[in-house]
Amino acid sequence: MSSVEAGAKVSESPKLASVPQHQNAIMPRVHVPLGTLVIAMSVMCYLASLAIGGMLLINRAVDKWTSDISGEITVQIRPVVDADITKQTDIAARLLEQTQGITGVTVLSEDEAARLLEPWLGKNRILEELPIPRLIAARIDRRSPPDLAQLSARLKADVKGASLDTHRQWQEELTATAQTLRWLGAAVLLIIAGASVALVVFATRAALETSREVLEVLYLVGARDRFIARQVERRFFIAGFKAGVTGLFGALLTFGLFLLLGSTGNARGLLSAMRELLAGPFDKSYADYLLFPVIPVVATLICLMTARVATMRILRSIF
Amino acid sequence: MSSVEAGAKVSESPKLASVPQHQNAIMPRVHVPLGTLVIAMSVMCYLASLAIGGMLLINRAVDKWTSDISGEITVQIRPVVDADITKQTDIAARLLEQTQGITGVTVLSEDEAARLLEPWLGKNRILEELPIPRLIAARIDRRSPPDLAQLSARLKADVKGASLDTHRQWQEELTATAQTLRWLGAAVLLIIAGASVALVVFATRAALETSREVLEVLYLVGARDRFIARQVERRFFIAGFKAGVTGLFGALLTFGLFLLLGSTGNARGLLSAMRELLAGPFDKSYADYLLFPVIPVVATLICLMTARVATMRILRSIF
Amino acid sequence: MIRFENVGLRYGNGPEVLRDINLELEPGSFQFLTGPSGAGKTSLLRLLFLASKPTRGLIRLFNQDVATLQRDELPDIRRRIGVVFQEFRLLDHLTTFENVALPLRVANQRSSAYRSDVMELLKWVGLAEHANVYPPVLSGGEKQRAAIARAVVGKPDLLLADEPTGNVDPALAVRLMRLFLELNRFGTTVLVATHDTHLISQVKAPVMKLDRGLLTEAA
Amino acid sequence: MIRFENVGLRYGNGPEVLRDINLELEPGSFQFLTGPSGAGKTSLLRLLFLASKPTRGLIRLFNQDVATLQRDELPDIRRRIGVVFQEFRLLDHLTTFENVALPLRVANQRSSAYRSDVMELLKWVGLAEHANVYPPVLSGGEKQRAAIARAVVGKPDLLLADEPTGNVDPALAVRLMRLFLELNRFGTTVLVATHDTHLISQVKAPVMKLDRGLLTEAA
Ligand SMILES: Nc1ncnc2c1ncn2[C@@H]1O[C@H](COP(=O)(O)OP(=O)(O)OP(=O)(O)O)[C@@H](O)[C@H]1O
Ligand SMILES: Nc1ncnc2c1ncn2[C@@H]1O[C@H](COP(=O)(O)OP(=O)(O)OP(=O)(O)O)[C@@H](O)[C@H]1O
Ligand SMILES: [Mg+2]
Ligand SMILES: [Mg+2]
Repeated sequence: MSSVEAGAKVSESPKLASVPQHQNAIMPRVHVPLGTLVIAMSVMCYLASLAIGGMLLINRAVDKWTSDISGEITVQIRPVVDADITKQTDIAARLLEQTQGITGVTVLSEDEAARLLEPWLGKNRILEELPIPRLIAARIDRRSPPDLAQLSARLKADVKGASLDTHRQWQEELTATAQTLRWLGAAVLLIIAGASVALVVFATRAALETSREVLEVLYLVGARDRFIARQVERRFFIAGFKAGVTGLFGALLTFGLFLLLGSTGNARGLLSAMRELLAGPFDKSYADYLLFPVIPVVATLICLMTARVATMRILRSIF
Repeated sequence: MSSVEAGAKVSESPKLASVPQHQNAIMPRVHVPLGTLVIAMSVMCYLASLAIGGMLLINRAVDKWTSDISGEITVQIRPVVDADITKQTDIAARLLEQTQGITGVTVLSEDEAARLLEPWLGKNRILEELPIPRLIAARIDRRSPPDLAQLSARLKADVKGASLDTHRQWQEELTATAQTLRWLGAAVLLIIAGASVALVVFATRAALETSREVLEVLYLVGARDRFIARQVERRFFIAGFKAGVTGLFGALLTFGLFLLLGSTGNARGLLSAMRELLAGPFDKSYADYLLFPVIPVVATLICLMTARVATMRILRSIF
Repeated sequence: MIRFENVGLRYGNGPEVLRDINLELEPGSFQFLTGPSGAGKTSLLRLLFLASKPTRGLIRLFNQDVATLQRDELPDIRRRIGVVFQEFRLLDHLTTFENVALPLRVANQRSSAYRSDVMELLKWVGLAEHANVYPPVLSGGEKQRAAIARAVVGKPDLLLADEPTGNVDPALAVRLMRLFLELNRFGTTVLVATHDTHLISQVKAPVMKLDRGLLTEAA
Repeated sequence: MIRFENVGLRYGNGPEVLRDINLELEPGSFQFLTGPSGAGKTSLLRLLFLASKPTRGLIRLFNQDVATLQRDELPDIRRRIGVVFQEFRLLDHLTTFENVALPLRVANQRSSAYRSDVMELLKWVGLAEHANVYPPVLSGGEKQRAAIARAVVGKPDLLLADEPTGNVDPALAVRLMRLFLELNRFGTTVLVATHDTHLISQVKAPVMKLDRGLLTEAA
């Protein structure tokens, strides 16, 4: 026979009059059911981690591309009918070497030039057999960069078929897109923080409502608001920390998954780009990665502070 | 003086012995605090909507690109020193016209050819002044496509500098990436569904634990499991529906936001691509959009069925 | 109706709360159960309303061995039993009316069918004016009366009342006892656990005395 | 100590539950309060432990007008008052020991400081063996004794007991009353609301009678 046996389940053999060792929490566990909150907050932290991860990726990508690009200018000499392209290339190289603020000049071979174009053109067969223009790459001394407008004018004047590519257009496009995405990321983070606060307020209210009888008794035996708030806070503190760690861990797993997916042969484009960025050298952006451990901290703080403020306000309004 | 007045707050003037009109729910509202669940499930539905939205976008993108591409082949005639490119182009065009399975042949002007290459090359100044190969676009009758290998061989033999581009490489890359992303989307949906079930199980357990005393009384006055489960289910049904609608609505708002962002001048690349796809004609993929209203339905069903099963199991295990 | 043979009950690993209980209640009998606090009165009643099972011995209820009852047979049996709990066990989120009508509602009866019966019963126990308020605003005695009304509303075959007059004045106690006697006259078997010697002295009915888990018939 | 002047109380828009109550309790006095169920005994006590405020009239408690008390002054006053609630109000998730020690814990006393005192008190009310169990497994009378122990553990200046013996046998009731008298001897003002005429007859103390909200001194 199975039957209602609530009493029997909690039963304990009447122990000898021993001195109790452990104190139960003043707020009952069942009345502050934070399981759902922990899951919901975990999802929030997960999303926050993804958003931060995404923003870091974007930053790295922009950094990589712009530093690759803006530290360098390219001069191209297109084949012109009445001029020897090799000679024109030499002239241009010499001109660059003499220019203030340019540190290294490399004339690229035809093969090298083709390879350099590849990322933008793909191995597009359409272009495979086109006459390739000659390229000269020149490093810029970033501390005293040359006057690029003047340089461009001089090149145009002195060298047939030459033009200066400062990659500025690419750079602008990239920066603009990155900026939009950064704003988006910030907005997402804000929304997540707001939703988290709402979640905690909800959970606090629910907890206080369900434990109303407990609260009444506590007040009647002389408890102060601060005492009660401390009991409630404690539970939310733990919940927030758990959620933060879970969410972050989940996000790291996801990044790991991307790495794995990115490394298999049939993943292309976006995925492998991501992989490259994720797995790339840590270099100077160490500090950025410190944002991740901040997530559990922030989650815990949000839980703690929101629960504290909400509890004090609700207590004052109910009792 | 503000004081503990719980009793006074619920007080009602003793009404005359009137016949009560409205029945209170058997499961107390405070003991089944679904606020947190609704928020958490809303987030789940939101994510599910985004995932589905993303998958639809990918499908549309792939559809668009592959139908653009695979319905067409391109023949390029690169400039060769000892042959007149215009004449070669004419020969190739005539050859194509005579081929079985090719429905339309268009010789592109130099400008047109350059514009066609633009999406892949960008307005890259490096290539602006290169001699552009001539292009011939030919539509394929998809019901009886020509033998492309044979066609390619004949073109190579008959026309100097000609080559056939079936875009197959692009297509493969695209399809592979899309497939990966689709798998990812399906995985995300699965994870979301799993998390939702977990959430509901948690919430059900919490609800039943907090209302344990109520359940005991119900059993002791002769309630059956099914009766109690029905009372619990009802609450989750409503919660699921609310969450589904909220999440979906939130997702639609987000898509709307993207549209808006995508339409401003300074958004580029990804964003404007998305915008184009979102705002594009609805055409045949009407059916896909029906996936969205399915979200609240699925959310409601998950809540309902999970709560039902969980309640029956928990009841059996507790009592 | 009810038969206990060598029934023993212990909670968990504790000592036996009930020991070697042998008793028999005839259908339609009226019986008091008394004994000091902690003697095991409530525990004995819990066995009868199937809230716990004996650790040893045999209990027959309505001519069925309770040990052989299946989980899904319990509701039907419980609907034949009315219980006044010592701590009332009213549901705070239901009105007095709804609390009293709960056994009928749970048995899927339509509220239009029982409304007037319930109101009449509420009048009898002096709660007519409190029909639409919630238990937290009832006085102790009013709660107790609501609990009693809920126990008798289904005209049960067996009525178990655990300290049903601990919170009402002597005059009201007698009035409530009359309700039990009335039910008893129409065939309900009644078992009342109480400390109230005054009350026992007013009703001519056999008294069982429990002391530290052992039963001694008639004081 | 306590003075009521023309105190009236109504809940919401209901009728007055207490009407024109005038009373004065000297420090160190021992007083019974009786009256039929629903007369307003608990309501009167609620005014005293600051759980409701009067709708009219003046209440002075510890020489302070309760109407002028600020929210943050309440805890200190409540710590001087011990209350035995009619429905016990034990916290189910704390052990008997913790429930009894709750007023001390809430006042931030260290458990090592009060441990032995609490255990001794538990012994006195016969709950020593139940110190580590939770209220749901206590019998009705045991719960009541735990509630009494919690009310007296802080040696309050004022003890309010609402039907403190409704669930215990007469012998135990007398023993518990002795506890109250003992406290009273050391200066605690005691007010006991009860229906138990037997109990009242055993203690020589003034009795106030409430009937439908009106107070009649001495029965
Ligand atoms: N669920 C339980 N688990 C463990 N012990 C229990 C449980 N229920 C009751 N007890 C213990 O069993 C003993 C008998 O309890 P019971 O409630 O039957 O006494 P009672 O005769 O009803 O007393 P009272 O008159 O005080 O209500 C008590 O000592 C009590 O602490
Ligand atoms: N919070 C409240 N809101 C509305 N009415 C209430 C509230 N508390 C008590 N009452 C009503 O006030 C009246 C007096 O209640 P009170 O609890 O003071 O009676 P009592 O004398 O303690 O009765 P008993 O002996 O039954 O415990 C009752 O009719 C009760 O229904
Ligand atoms: Mg009992
Ligand atoms: Mg009362």
